Amino acid sequence: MKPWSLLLVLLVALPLVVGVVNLPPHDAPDAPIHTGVGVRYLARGVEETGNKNLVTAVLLNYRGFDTFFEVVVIFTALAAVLALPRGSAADPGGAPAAAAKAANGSDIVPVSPVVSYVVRLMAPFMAMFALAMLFRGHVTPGGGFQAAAVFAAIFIALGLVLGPTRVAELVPDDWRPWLQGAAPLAFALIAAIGWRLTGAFLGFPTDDHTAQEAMGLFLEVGIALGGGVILARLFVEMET
Amino acid sequence: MLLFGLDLDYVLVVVLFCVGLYMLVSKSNLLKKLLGLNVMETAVFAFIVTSGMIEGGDPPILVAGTAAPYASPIPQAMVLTGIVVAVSVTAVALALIVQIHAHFGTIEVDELKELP
Amino acid sequence: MDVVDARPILAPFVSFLCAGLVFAVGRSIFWRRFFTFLAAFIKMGLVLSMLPGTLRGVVYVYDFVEFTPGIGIAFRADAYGMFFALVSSTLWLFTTIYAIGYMQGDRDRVRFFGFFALCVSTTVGVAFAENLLTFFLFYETLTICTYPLVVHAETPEALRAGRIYLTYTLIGGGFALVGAVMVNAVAGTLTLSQPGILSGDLGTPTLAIIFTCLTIGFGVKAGIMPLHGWLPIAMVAPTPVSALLHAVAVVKVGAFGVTRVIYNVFGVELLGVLGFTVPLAFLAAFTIVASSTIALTQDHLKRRLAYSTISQLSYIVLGAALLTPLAATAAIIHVANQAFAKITMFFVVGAIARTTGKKHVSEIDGIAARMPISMAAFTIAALSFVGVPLTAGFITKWYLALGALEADAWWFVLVLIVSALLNAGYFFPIVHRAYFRPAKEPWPTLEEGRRFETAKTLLFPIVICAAYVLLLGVTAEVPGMPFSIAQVAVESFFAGGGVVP
Amino acid sequence: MNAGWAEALPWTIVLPMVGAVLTPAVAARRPRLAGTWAWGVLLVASALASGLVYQLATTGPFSYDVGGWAQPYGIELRFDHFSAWVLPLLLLFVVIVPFSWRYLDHVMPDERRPAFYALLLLNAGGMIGFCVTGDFFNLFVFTEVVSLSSYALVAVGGRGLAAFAALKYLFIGAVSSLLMLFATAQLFALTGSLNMADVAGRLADVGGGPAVMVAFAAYAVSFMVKTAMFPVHVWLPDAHAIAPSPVSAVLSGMVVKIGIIGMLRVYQVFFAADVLELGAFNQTLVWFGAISIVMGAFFAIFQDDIKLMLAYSTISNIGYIVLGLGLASPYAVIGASVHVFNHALIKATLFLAAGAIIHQTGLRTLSDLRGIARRMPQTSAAMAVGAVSIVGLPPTAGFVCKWYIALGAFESGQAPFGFALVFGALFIFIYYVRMLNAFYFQEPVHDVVIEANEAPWSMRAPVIVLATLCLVLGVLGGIPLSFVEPAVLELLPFWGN
Repeated sequence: MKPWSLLLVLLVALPLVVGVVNLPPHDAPDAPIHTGVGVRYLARGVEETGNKNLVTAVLLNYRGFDTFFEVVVIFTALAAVLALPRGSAADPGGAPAAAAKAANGSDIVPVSPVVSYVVRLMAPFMAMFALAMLFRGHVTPGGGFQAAAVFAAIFIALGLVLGPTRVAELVPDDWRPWLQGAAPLAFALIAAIGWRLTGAFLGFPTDDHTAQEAMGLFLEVGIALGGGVILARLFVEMET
Repeated sequence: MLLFGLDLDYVLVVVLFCVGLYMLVSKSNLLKKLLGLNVMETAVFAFIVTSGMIEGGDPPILVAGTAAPYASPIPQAMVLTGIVVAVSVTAVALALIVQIHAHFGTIEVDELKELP
Repeated sequence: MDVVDARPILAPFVSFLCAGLVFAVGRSIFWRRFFTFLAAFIKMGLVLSMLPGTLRGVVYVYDFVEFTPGIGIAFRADAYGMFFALVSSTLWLFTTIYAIGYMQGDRDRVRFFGFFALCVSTTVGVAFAENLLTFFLFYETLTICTYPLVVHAETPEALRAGRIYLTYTLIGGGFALVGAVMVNAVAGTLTLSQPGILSGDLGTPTLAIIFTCLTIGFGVKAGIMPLHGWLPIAMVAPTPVSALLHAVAVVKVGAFGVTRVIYNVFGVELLGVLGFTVPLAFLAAFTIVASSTIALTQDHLKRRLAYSTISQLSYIVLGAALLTPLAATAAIIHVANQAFAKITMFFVVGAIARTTGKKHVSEIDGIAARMPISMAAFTIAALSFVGVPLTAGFITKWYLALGALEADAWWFVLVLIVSALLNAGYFFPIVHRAYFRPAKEPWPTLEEGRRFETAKTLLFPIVICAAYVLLLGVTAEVPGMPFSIAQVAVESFFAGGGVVP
Repeated sequence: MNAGWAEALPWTIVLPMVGAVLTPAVAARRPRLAGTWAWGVLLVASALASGLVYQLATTGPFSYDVGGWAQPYGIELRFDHFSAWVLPLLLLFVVIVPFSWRYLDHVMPDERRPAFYALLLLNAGGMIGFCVTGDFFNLFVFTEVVSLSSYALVAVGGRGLAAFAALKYLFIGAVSSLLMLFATAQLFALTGSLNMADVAGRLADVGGGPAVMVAFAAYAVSFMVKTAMFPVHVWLPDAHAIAPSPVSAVLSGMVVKIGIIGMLRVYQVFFAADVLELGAFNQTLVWFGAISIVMGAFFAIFQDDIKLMLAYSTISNIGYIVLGLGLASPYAVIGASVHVFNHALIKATLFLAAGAIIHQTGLRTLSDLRGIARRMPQTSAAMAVGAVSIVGLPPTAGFVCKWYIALGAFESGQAPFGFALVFGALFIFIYYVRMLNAFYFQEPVHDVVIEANEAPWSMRAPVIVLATLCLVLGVLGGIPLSFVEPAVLELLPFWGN
C-alpha cells in the first residue's frame, strides 16, 4: 500500500510544482495580485467602507456575500453534528450521552486543581481579549471570527474543568436555536437593511459612515456570538 | 525567495501539501488521516497568503504610522474563510470518527476493513 | 398533397388512452371490454375515414412536438402507412374478440389487455411516423410493451423466452438507433416523406454502415435469418399475442422498417446505384427457403407457424429489395395478405389448443370432424400461402414473380416456386391429417351442448379472417382494396424515377 | 441597476439558508414541523426561481452585483442558461421532501429531524448558489456548503458503516475541494481577480502557459471527483447506497451534478480567454466517460442490493454526460447538459421508488423482493418507468439525451463512441430486466412481501409524479433543450476540439 501512496503523492506533486513555479513571483510589486482588483481596495477601501482594516473591509463589505456563506458553512457543521446518530449501537436512544452521564453525577474529567484554578482565573481575561478583538477589529487585526474562536476557547476550557453539561446550561434551551444561528441571521438582516437603504442586497451606504460602522459592528457581534456558540456546542456535542 | 531559479516559498508549500496527502492516503488511523487533511489545508492557506505578500510590505491596515506598499487584503480574507471551512470539515469528520469508534471500537482502517 | 390533420396522431393515441383506462379500471371486466372495443372501433373509424383521401393522393400530416428544428415527433399518414395501419387496426378488433374468449379465466388479464392495447398503439404509431426518430420511438416502445406479454405465463420457460426476446430486439434496437442517429448526422434530416434523403456524395463506406445498421436493427424484428432466433422461442406467449404480435404487428413493424429504409431513407435511385439490396435480396431468398425447410421438421403447431412466418416476412423484404415497382407492390400487398392468412391459422391453432388441448401436428388427426369450420378456415389460409388463385396469397406471388422478371432476376421466381412447394409441404399434411386421418381417440365433447365447436368469441374472428383472405384474393384490384392503395404508395416511392438494376 | 425578477436572485440563495437556520427554532416544540417548514421554504424558493427563469426567458442572461459593488470589485451573481438548472433542482426538492416526511420514521428519532431538514435546505441553497455565482471564490464557498451537508446527510440514517462511508466521502471530497481552492488561488495569483468574467479577460492577457494549464487541470480533477467519474468514483457507491433514500435521490440526482455545472463554468472562463488547447483534454474526457459507462454498468450487474445498483448506474450515467462534454460538438454538449437534469429526475424516481419499497418491507435485495409488484403495483410501475428511462429507451426522458449525445458522437466523427454509448446502455439493462422480472414475474418468497402494503400517499404521490414526468419529458424533450441550447451554442465557438 505504501509504494502506491508514494506514487500517488508524486503524481500530484509534479503538476502542482510545475504550476506554482510558473506563477509570477509573489513578492514583486508588479505581480498581478498587486495590480488586480486589490488596487481599488487599497486606494478607496477606507473611504468606501469606513474600515481601516482592509481585511475586514473585504470580508464584510466587498466580499460580504462570501462571509455570509462562510458562517453558513459553520452552521452546516453544527447541523451535521446534530443530525448524526448519537451513542453506540448498544445505546440507540439517541439521547445525548452527556445527559445520561450527568444523571450518574459525573461527566467531569478529573483535572488537577492547579489547572482548574488557572482556567477559572483566566476566563474573564480571555473574555476581555475577545471583546477587544471584536470591537477593535475594524482598525486592528481581529474581528468577529477571531473573537468567536476565543469565546469558544473559554467555553471549552471551562467545560473541561466544570464538565460540559454545566457549561451547556449557561445557554438557556430556548435561546439556543437563535444564538447558534446568530451569524447567518445577522447577515440576512443586514442584507435586508442594505437592500432597503441602497437598493442592493447586502449593500452598505457608502456615504454614511455611522450607518456603515453600525452595520459592520452588528455583523461582527453576530459572527462572534453565533460562531462562538456553534464552536462551543460542537465541542459539547462531540463529547457525547 | 528564489533558489536555483525556483520560487522556493511556493515549492515548500507544495511539499507541505504532499506531506499531508501522504498522511491521508497511507495512514491507517482515521485521526491521522484527518490530521493529514488538515496539513493539506494549511498548505493551501499558506500558498494563498504567500501569494499576497509584497516586498517590504505592511499589513493592509491603514492607520497612522504605516505606509505603502501593503500586502494584498484579499488573500487574507480568503484564508479566513478557508480556515472556517476547514474547521467545519474537521468538526464533521471528528463527529463521524467518534461515531465509528463508538460503533466498532476502533478507528484503524485496517481493522475496520476486516470487520464483517 | 399534404393536409394538416390530427387523425394520424389520434389513431395511436386512442389505443394509448385505452391502455391507460384498462389499467385504471382494474378488475372490472365490463369496463375493460367496453373501453377496448370502443377504442378499437374509434381507431378503425379514424383510419378508415382517411382512406378516401389517401386514395386521392392526400397525405395527412401532423407535427406533434419539435425538439430542435428538424428533429421532433411528427406524424404522417401516407399510403403505405395507411395500408399498414388499416391492417393492424382491423386485426386489433378481431384479435380483441378472440383474446376475450381465449383468455377467459386466465391470470392478470388487466396487464394483458393493457399492454395489448399499448402494442397496437405503437404499431399504428410506427405506421404513421413521419421521421426516423418518431419511428424509432414507437419501435422501441413496442419492444418494451411486448415483453410483459411474452412472459405472461411467468414460468421459467416464459422468462427465458422473454430474456432472449429482449436480447435480440434491444440489440437490434441499438443498431437501429445508431443507424438513425448517423442518418441524422450526415443528412441533417430524418424525414420519411421523401423518396430517399441520403445522397451518394457521402461515400459508399458511410452509406454501407448506415444501411447495415438500419437493416440489422429492423431486420431483427422482421426475422431475417440469422436474426430470427427470438421468434420461435417467443411462441410461449398466449396465442392472441402470437397471432397479432408475432405474426402481424411486431414482425411487420420490422419488415415495414426495412421497406421504409429502402424506399424513404435511401431511395430506389440511390440503392440502384449502390447495389446494397442485392445481398439483402439473397439473404431474404435464403430465409424463405431455409425457414420453410425448418418448418417442415416442426411438430409443435405454433412453432411450425412461427417458421412459416419467418419465411413469409422475407417475401416483403425480398419484394422491397428488388427495387422495381411491381415487386414493391407485391411487398406492400403482402403485408395484408400474410397478416390475414397467418392470423387465421394462429386463431385456429389457438382454438384447437383451447378446445382439445392439442398443440402438436401429430395429435390432430381427424380434428376436422370435431371442428369443421375452423379447419375449413385453416385450409383456406393454407391455400393462400401456397398461392392458389382466388386466395390472397396468389396476388402476392403473381406480382412478386412479375417484379423479379422486371428486375431480370429470374432465379427468384425459382425461389418462389420452391417456396410454394415447401409451403404445401408443411401445411397440407396438417390439412390431410385433420380431414383424412381417423381420430386416434374420440374427441372430448363439450360439457355445454349449446356451443357448436368452440366458443363463439373464438370462432367468429376465425371465420371473418378466413373470409378476408378470400375477399382480398378475389377483389384485389377493386378501388379501395389493397392493390389501389399500394399503387399510390409505389408511385410516391418511385417518384424520383426508379432505376432498374 | 437591476430590474424585475433579477432582484430576487440573491434572495433565492439566501432563503433556503435562512430557512435552514430557522428550522431548529421553528421546530423547537414539535420536531415533526421541520419537514413541513422545509417544504414551505422550498416552495417559496421555487416560486422565486420560476421568476428568475421567466426573466431569463424574456430578457436573456442577467447578473446581479451583490452589495452594489461594481464589477469586478464585488461579487457578481450571474443567471445564464446553465443556471436555469436551479428551477428543476428546487422542484425536485419540493417533490422529494414530502417523501421524506414518513420515510424518516424508521430512519431517525423525531428530535433529530430539525437538523436533518436544516441540512437538506442548506444543501439546496448551496446548489442554487453554486449555479448562479459568477465568482470563483464564492463558487468554492458554495461547494463547501453543498459538500459538507452531503457528507453529513450520508451518515444520518445509520451507525457504523454509514459513518464510515460518509467519512470516506468526506476525505475524498475535502481533497477535491482543496484542489479547487488551490486552483482558485492559482488563478488569483495569475490574474489578481476572482470574478469569472474578469478572470477570463485577464487570462487572455496572461496568455497560456503551464500555470494556467495546471489551474485548469486542478479544477477539472476536482470537479471530476465531485461528479464521480470512473477512476475517482470509489466514494460514490457506498455513500449513495447507505444514505436514506430521499438523500440518495438528492445526492445521486443533484449533488454529483455540481461537478458538471462547475466544469461548464470553468469552460466558460477558459474558452472565453482562449488560452488552452483542449483537444487532448477532451479526448481524455471522452475515454473516461466511455469507460465510466461500461464500468458502472458492469459493477451494477453484480449487485443484489437495489440501492447499490442504482448508485453504480449513476456512475454509468455520469459517464454519458462526461462523454458528451468531451465530444465537444454542439449536439453532444446539448445532450449532456440536458442529461444533467433528466438523470436527476430519473434517479430521483428510482431512488424514491426503491425507498418506498424498502420502507414498506424493510428488505433491499432483489432476491428478497420477488413479486413485490403484486402488493405495491404503483411503486413498482414507477420503478419500471425509471428503469426503462435510465437505459435510455423511448418514450422516456433518458432517450432524448442519449439520442443527442450519440448524434454528437457521429457529428464529430467519433462514431465508435456512439456505438459505445448505445450498447453500453443496453449492458446495464441486463440488471434492470432482472429487477423487473423479480418484481413482476416471480413468486414472492418472503412473508413480508406477501403482506406488504402500498406506501402511504405522502410517499406514493412524489414517486408517481416523478415517474409521470419521466414519461412526459420523453415526449416534450424540447423544453429543457430550449434552455440549454443557447448557452451551448454561445460556448461552442471557443470549444477546443
